[in-house]
Amino acid sequence: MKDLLAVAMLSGIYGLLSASFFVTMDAVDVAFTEASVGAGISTLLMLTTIAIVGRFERSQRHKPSLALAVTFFTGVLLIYGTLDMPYFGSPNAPANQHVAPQYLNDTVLGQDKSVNQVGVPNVVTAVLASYRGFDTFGEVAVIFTAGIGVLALLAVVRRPEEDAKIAAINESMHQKNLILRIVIKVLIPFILLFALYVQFHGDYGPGGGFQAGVIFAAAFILYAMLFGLSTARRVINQTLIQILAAIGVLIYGSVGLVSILNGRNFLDYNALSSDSIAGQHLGILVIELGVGITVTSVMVIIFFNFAGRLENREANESVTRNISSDGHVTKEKL
Amino acid sequence: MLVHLPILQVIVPLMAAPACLILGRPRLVWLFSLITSGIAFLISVSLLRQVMSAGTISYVLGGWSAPWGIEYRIDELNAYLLLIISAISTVVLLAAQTSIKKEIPKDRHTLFYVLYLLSLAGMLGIVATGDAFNVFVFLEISSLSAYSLISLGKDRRSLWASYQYLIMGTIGATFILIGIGLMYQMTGTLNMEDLAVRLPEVTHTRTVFVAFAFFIVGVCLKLALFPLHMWLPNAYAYAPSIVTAFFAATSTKVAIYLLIRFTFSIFGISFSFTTLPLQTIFLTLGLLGIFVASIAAIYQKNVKHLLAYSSVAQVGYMIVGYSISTTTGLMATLLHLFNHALMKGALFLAVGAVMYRVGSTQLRDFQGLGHQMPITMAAIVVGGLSLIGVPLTVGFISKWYLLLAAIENGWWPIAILILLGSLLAIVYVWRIVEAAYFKEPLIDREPVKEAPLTFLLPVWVLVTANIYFGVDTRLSVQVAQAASQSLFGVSP
Amino acid sequence: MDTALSIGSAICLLLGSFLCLTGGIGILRFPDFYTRMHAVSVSETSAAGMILIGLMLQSPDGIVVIKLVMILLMVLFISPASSHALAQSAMRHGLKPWLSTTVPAIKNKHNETASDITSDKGVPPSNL
Amino acid sequence: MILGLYNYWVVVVLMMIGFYIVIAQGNLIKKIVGLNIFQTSVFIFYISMAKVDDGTAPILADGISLYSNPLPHVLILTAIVVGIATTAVGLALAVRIKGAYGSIEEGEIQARDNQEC
Repeated sequence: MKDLLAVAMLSGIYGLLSASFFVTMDAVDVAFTEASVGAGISTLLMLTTIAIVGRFERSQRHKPSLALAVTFFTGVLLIYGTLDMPYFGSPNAPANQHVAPQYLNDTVLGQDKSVNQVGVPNVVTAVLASYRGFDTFGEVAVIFTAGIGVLALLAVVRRPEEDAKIAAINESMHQKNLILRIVIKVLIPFILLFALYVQFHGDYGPGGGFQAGVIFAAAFILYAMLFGLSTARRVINQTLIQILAAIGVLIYGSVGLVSILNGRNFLDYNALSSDSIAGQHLGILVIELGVGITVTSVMVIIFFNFAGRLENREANESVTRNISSDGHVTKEKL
Repeated sequence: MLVHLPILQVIVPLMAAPACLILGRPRLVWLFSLITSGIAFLISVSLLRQVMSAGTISYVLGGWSAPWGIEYRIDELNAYLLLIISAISTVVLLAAQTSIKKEIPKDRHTLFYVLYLLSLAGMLGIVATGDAFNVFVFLEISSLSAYSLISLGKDRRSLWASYQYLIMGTIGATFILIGIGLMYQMTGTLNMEDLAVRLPEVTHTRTVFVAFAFFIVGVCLKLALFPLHMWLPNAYAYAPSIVTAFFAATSTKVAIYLLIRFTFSIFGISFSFTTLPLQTIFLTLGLLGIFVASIAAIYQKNVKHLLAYSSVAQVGYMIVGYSISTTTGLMATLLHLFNHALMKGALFLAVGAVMYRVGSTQLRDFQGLGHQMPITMAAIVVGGLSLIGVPLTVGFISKWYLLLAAIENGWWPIAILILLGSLLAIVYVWRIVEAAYFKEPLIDREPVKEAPLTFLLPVWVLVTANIYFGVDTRLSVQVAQAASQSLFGVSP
Repeated sequence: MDTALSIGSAICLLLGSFLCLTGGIGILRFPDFYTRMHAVSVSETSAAGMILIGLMLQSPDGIVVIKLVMILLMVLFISPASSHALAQSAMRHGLKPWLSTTVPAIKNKHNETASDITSDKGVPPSNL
Repeated sequence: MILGLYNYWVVVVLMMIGFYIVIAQGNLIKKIVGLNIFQTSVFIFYISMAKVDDGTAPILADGISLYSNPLPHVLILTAIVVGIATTAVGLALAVRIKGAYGSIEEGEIQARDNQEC
């Protein structure tokens, strides 16, 4: 398979297939995220990279024997490990006995279970946001780190004369994909509406901050793809997006700090209001909002930097590489 | 507020990172991150004092009790590691402002500090947490920021080194994820304390054996143990010198902490050292690592490569101490964690000072520096002596306890091999000293002034710490003793 | 009443899957990029429409039907637009449609690349 | 026996395919695709661990008593985001390597490095 475009397409299909696996195995939230992130964003990033890097692979596989030996050994070790596993779907597997039942019957709406219940029908969101809320805080930090990492790697110093050249390219594009622009203009409001629905519906059905953030960013990315990056940059300027990414993380952290100031432990939502269930709802709502803002702005940052690098390459094809004095090569002109 | 210290230790740097992004101006951001790292250091000092007096601290996050919610457990081992990481990060940050002026393009300075704080928070998060999956999440935070920080290096080879580190690091993290998944499948819980209780009844199953194997391989990848150390030399050599100084002193220590925590506290000593012949494997790999890495270090032309290979060798020493699996053996490893952090921090910061002045760290550019940069070279000499393990320096203490543990166990051939390893260390330290003092400076290079004060201050703080803890060993030995005894379940 | 509904939905589902099948066969059998794409876009859109209608008949209570109608509108809206985009970018990158009368007996591998099909007989581009 | 553990064996096969691609492939982008396959198979392993026979998705509705285990779903939500973060940084690195070395084939990059120092 020499054609990287086919590789990207097939990896997208693989992402969608694994999303359907998750649906059959009752993991609807995970399927939603895998479809939107695994099939959507990663394919998109791969396509942009291929557009920059070139479509056909030149090298040939040169060390299959070592790789085969290592993978065969780890494979046998894993199969050996699966022999004692509890059977697929057996309810009395230890995993389902010890911690999970308490999550399930604890969050039942209205039934008078133990005092500290969360009262959110979608148990996955309850566990994600409240029981293991700190994991999600770490996760928001991971997404934020990825955004800053891509920014550090690919941020291009915008020079005014280059903007004029790139703007000219966008104008010529306008006539070519007129139909698509009309279709997009009709679709973007519905995509944004659906993203908001997913954001605030996280408590009662599959959905939540991550999926909503990705869909929200997809609308902006769609707009940027068709109306050109310079117009999209005028709609969402870069510094605002970076600050929004930081604000999202801070919103999440400050919910925790508020519960510390109210005298309870970090991220304990019962401290947020007098009635514990209302506190849980409020807490989950606010941190989902923080998660949504961060994921949206990070996805937009990542795409705009990749696309900026693509436009930069097209605008000035020549990539100058200057060899510095002490024998090692500095990076290409930024 | 004292009750919330364990969580404040991690969220102070974690939330300072986005705040830095909002601040924007590099000068302000440097000051802000310096203060944040200072606060983290103070928190870790008070945590250590609390733990030494009142024993293990447990902090339940989100108000949910242990196996359901996430729990932070700080005992002597955690507090010890937290202290090392935050101390090194504060000292290294002192020299950051001047060092990155020459090595990182202007518009990346703010992003550098944000990534620096994120990797600090990631490491503190790994060490402080008491939940298995939380370790994976914070491991990813510190690794992701490490890949981006390394790729900020001036040389184009830093990109390739960072890419290789990303591939190896992600494979390691995914192995750890598989290990945690298998453990969860057989016990149904993620809390480390709970795991330690529920694992013994399922240890006979093959799944737990495979979980243990995968976890160990994943950690050894992060640890850069001998056969899996390919990524380390390039990653440390081509990264900016501040990043190298910070990671050389802390990132392998965090992986060793994971190894110790999971094999001693969770799987238990009996399981770890009987089912998998861990002792022999680690002993051979450790010794091999010492010899191969030291020999490789001798032939390096770039000083940062040389010191990176010596780090791999020092990790070999720690693994040898760990595989002796007696209280003194473990104490030797814990001591060497602390001492190695001081040694490598001082050495890499001094090399960073040379990089700042000379612009390159090739060995031939070191010629004649002994006279032009006397103070920095003196620091490198003291660091080198401590690397070898000369008495009155901190390296001697860890070598001493290592030999003590080996002889106590009756393995005197191992003791001899350890001494031979130190001889190799003398060779590669001598190469630097010889180039600096006994060779004439290159003709085409004009003489350079001494490194600026902001470099000399942190370098000499670490060097004096090197000597002070070599003489007055009360703090490090006492804490290491308490930690290894609590891990072995011996009442202190 | 609901037996009629379930029969109706069964028919729609069968029809939809048959259309899917025809789309699949269309991809394999048609020689040229444009014909293949045409086969797929038309049959897939209608197949998705039929399956969705079948599902609507399956469970005729409020919320689900509204959601299915929205999905149907989206599919009918987006998939023609995306096949249009595909065809337009292929055309813009110089892929001429293969306008030949006779179907060639064999596909010779060594003909020129897709972009400059000039021979009158129009041998199909082999490497697409 | 076979049916009970079939899910895990498929996961192991997928894992090994992904692992093989990461090690053997020279192209940088293919390595990242291999990494994706490797991580997605770990996710499928977690989720197949959580499935309970004829249990429904863990969204509480009255009248349904048996649910699948929600905890692995939460863990995998985190792991997917970690996977996409690593992919994004990896692809950004591949773009920069293309700019600096002019190629994204491991062999050529290594060759250019060796003749450099």
